[in-house]
Amino acid sequence: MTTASATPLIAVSELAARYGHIHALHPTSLYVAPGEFVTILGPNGAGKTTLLRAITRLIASSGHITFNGRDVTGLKTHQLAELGIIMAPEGRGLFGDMTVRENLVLGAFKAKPGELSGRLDKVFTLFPRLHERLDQIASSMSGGEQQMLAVGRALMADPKLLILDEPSLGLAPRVASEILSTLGLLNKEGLGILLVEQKAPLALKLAQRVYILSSGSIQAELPTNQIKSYHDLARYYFH
Amino acid sequence: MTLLKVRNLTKRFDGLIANKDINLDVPEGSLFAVIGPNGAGKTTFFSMISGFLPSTAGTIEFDGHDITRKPQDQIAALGLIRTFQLVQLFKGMSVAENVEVGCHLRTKGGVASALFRPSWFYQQETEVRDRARELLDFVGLSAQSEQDADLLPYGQRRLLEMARALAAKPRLLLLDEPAAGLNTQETDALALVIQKINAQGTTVLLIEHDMALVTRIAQRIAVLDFGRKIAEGTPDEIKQHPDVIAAYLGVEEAEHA
Amino acid sequence: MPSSVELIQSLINGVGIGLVYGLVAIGFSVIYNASGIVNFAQGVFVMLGGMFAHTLLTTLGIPIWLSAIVSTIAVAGVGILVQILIITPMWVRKAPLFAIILATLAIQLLIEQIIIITLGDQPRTFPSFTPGGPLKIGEIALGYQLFWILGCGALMVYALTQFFNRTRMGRALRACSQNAEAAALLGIPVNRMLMLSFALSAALGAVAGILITPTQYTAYSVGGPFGINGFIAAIIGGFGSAPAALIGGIVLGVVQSGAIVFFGAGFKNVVALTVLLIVLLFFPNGLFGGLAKKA
Amino acid sequence: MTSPAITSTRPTIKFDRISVILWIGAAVLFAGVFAYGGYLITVMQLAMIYGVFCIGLNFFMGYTGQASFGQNAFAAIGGYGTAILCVQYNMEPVLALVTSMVVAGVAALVVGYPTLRLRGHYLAMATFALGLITYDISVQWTSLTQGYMGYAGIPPLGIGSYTIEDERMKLVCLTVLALIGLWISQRLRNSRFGRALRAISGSEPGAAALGIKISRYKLIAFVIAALYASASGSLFAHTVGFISPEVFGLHMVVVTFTMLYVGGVGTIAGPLVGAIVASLLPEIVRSTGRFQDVAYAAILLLMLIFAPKGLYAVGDLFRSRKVDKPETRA
Repeated sequence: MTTASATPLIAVSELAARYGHIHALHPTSLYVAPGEFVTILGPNGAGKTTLLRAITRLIASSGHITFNGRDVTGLKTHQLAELGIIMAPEGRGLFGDMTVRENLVLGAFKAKPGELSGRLDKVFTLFPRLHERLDQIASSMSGGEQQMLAVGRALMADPKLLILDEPSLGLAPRVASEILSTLGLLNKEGLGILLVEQKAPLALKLAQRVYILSSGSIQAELPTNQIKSYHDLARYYFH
Repeated sequence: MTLLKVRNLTKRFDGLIANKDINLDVPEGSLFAVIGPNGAGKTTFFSMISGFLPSTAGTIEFDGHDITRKPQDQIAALGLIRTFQLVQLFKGMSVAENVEVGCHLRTKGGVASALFRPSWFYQQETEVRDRARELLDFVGLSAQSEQDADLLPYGQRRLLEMARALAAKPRLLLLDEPAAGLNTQETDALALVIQKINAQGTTVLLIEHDMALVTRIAQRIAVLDFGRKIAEGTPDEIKQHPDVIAAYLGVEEAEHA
Repeated sequence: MPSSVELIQSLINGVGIGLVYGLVAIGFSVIYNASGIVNFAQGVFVMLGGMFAHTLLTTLGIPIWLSAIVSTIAVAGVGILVQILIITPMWVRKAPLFAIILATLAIQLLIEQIIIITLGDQPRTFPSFTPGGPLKIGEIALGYQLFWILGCGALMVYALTQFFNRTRMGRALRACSQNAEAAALLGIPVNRMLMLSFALSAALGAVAGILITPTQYTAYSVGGPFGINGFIAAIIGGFGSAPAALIGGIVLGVVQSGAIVFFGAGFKNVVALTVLLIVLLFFPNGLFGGLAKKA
Repeated sequence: MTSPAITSTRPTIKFDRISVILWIGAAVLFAGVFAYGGYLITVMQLAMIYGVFCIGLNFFMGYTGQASFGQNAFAAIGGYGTAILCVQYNMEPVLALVTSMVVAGVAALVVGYPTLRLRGHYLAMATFALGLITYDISVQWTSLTQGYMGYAGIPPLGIGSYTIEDERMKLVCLTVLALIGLWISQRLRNSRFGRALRAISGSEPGAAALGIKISRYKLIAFVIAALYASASGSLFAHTVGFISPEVFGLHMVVVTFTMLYVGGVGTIAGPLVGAIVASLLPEIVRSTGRFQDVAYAAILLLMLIFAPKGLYAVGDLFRSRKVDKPETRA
């Protein structure tokens, strides 16, 4: 592993998880350097979602996790969130019966009252559409708007590391690339991002480094500038 | 001869269109695959065919019978048997018993015969057990036949579910992402079993995202994306199809290619 | 046929007791929404509220308003204990549904027996919060306590609605009920929220018990009937919002009171349970559809 | 009938070490109770009666995987049917028992058809309501049930002029009946019918995909459970000679669920084992005097917390999986 000289933002070692008797994730190690944009690619059913759920401790998992050099292995999901590890989960995880405003405010659950308006303004700059829909019920919005809300809500928590699970799922290509380019913008401001995606080109444009996950373990780790054409990747999909 | 005939099948959930005007003809005896990326509507499509989800519009015809919106057990009785993406084994029953349940449609008897046990009861039980043994042999699980089904490793659960479905002697076997969560060896073992099933005359309709598996074993492939059928053809045609590559690798692929 | 005065009188009483059912129903919904558990022991919180308040009031001579507050807090504490000691351990061990239901029934049995041993098995009551009455409107008599029930009930529902919609904790609790995983990913401590939901629903039960005791009586055994009626009210209301549960309670209270007039006191539960079955079979999502959203 | 098929039929009872110890224990217990006599005989009589109830409950909950908190309603039909037919109409006890079972079965069919569409908590609650309604009716419909007073002077079981009066003989008779009940339930379990029920319990979608008519099978299982409940209600009436609404009240629900839980839901001998153990438990905690019920509830809660899947599941921890293959050991 080409460990960066600086302390990684997050480093996961030998993380493994199982559902009952099924090994959904074989021991896996990966890291994200501060300010880095890392993408995990892999076909359907490769264990990408399981990996993210194991990192955020939504499922019981073995292995070690350090965050900013600190051992956070024993912490629970909400404690990791307090440290700044924020995930927008698969399927967006919105509070569907609540308004856009309520969803956003809940994102800043740990914020001090004074910080709220500043964070809201920042989210509205990135996603002006959320500002227009402030009092709409979340579940009544279009898929793209819901995904914006999911990302916006995660940003309200002031993440140090933003984890996203297939934000493009079910979205029209134009909307998906709009959301992903916003992520690129955030990364340029120094936010560490770990993105799981199935559709390669969008994610490759943004990421500095790519892990390829298949059958529950990491098959390859590549800097994106070494991927010459998407046909290099296609073999992981079509063999 | 066409065994399964799907016409303009459509499904809407609260305004969201999951399937839109899908047409499909599965010839008798074929090994047919439906592929597509995550969220393309494959499982919705499957659930409508097998009666687990009512369709919004369109018709489904199986072996000359109209099965649109028919209850699951009636569809199964016609010989259309499905498996599940999340394996639905019968917890608390042994591996062999799971397969014995599969014989339900091909056997008879209720409370009275169970209680009074006429001689045909014993004969039928023997047949059921023999059939289960045979099928477990076929998928390679005979060594585990007395184990609790929930103790099986994942790959073997898939095989068991398949053996169980075969016990119902299906005309058409629907397999919902049979390779999901399997490792390479398990996938290979599974591919062999599917090919053997097909070679013995059972029509197989397979939903799968593992392109490698599908292109290897399927005779014909249909591709779904955003709930629509975007392509259909032989594996080689599908591999070259620009829309298919775009659907799997993303929209900009077309520019790069 | 009953006279119209008799009928109106009983319907008014029905509204009073219905409000109490409604409070219990809200208690059911709060826990169910936060955890998916139906706490069949909800009724004992009603019983404990009345018993504690009575003890503080008559044995220790503490004024009624202070007795009420102290008892409510104490019962909320009992609720938290139930959650920490029994519900969470079973939850963590993935106990089957029937085991959890059986456990909540056992909790009811246990608490009832502890009350018999410590406070005795005699029914008891305490006077209406304000002396005097009843207020006469023509031939119809309205006890002062009825106004307390109406006032406090309305106040509680208002306060709850404000809590759920306006406060950080209330919103977090709603968030947990809609998507506990997403809530945890935003830093909301889900288990502590579950504890809060037990405290809240126990407190609601206690308030209901304190309010209703002056109009009838309390004893170790009143928990069962209140729990069942509260659950029926929750089903009618559809486990959704606090106002819906309250309306469910009032519907039930009025129907029961009417049934007493027409069929006699003995059949009030038969009528209530028949209402429950009808609602379950014909409106599986509750009259206000709250359950549909959970599914 | 000793065809090869019979020898290859899967054994209904697994002869592993724990089962053997259990059966020996039961035999010793019975011998002891028999010799000691007195109050323990009554305890064991009741255990057998509850055992019959639990075998039926196990059929519905354990094999079919559906929760019913209202089987006491059918026990009440059995108990009151027997009492009314015997006391008011001088019917033969056995005939009264069978007639009541028919009534209970029809009632289950009528009630179960709409109710069994519900699932989980809602099925539990709806059935719970059925039990409570039956209780209230048995209290209120005094012209039929004599209200709280109940029925006394119900004759003991017997045929014609021969009646079983001796307490020891009653126990033997009840034990034989309970074992026959268990045997019948085993025959039903180990058949195409029983397999379909257990498949429904394991996975409803899986069962439906194989052509099993789920609602019909659930309804049949519900009726069978009601027949057992009714029989146990009648047996109670004949054995004790007296019934009142309290006998079939909420208490019966908690007690029978405890028994089934203790014995192990879905296991073969669980209902009977649980009925015996849970009947003896209050006798053991009786020494705690007025804390008896507290102790009972506390023990139950501790068991539920630490062995949420039943005490049988604790036994499973000590059981080697290979022992599940009796044929190779024989």
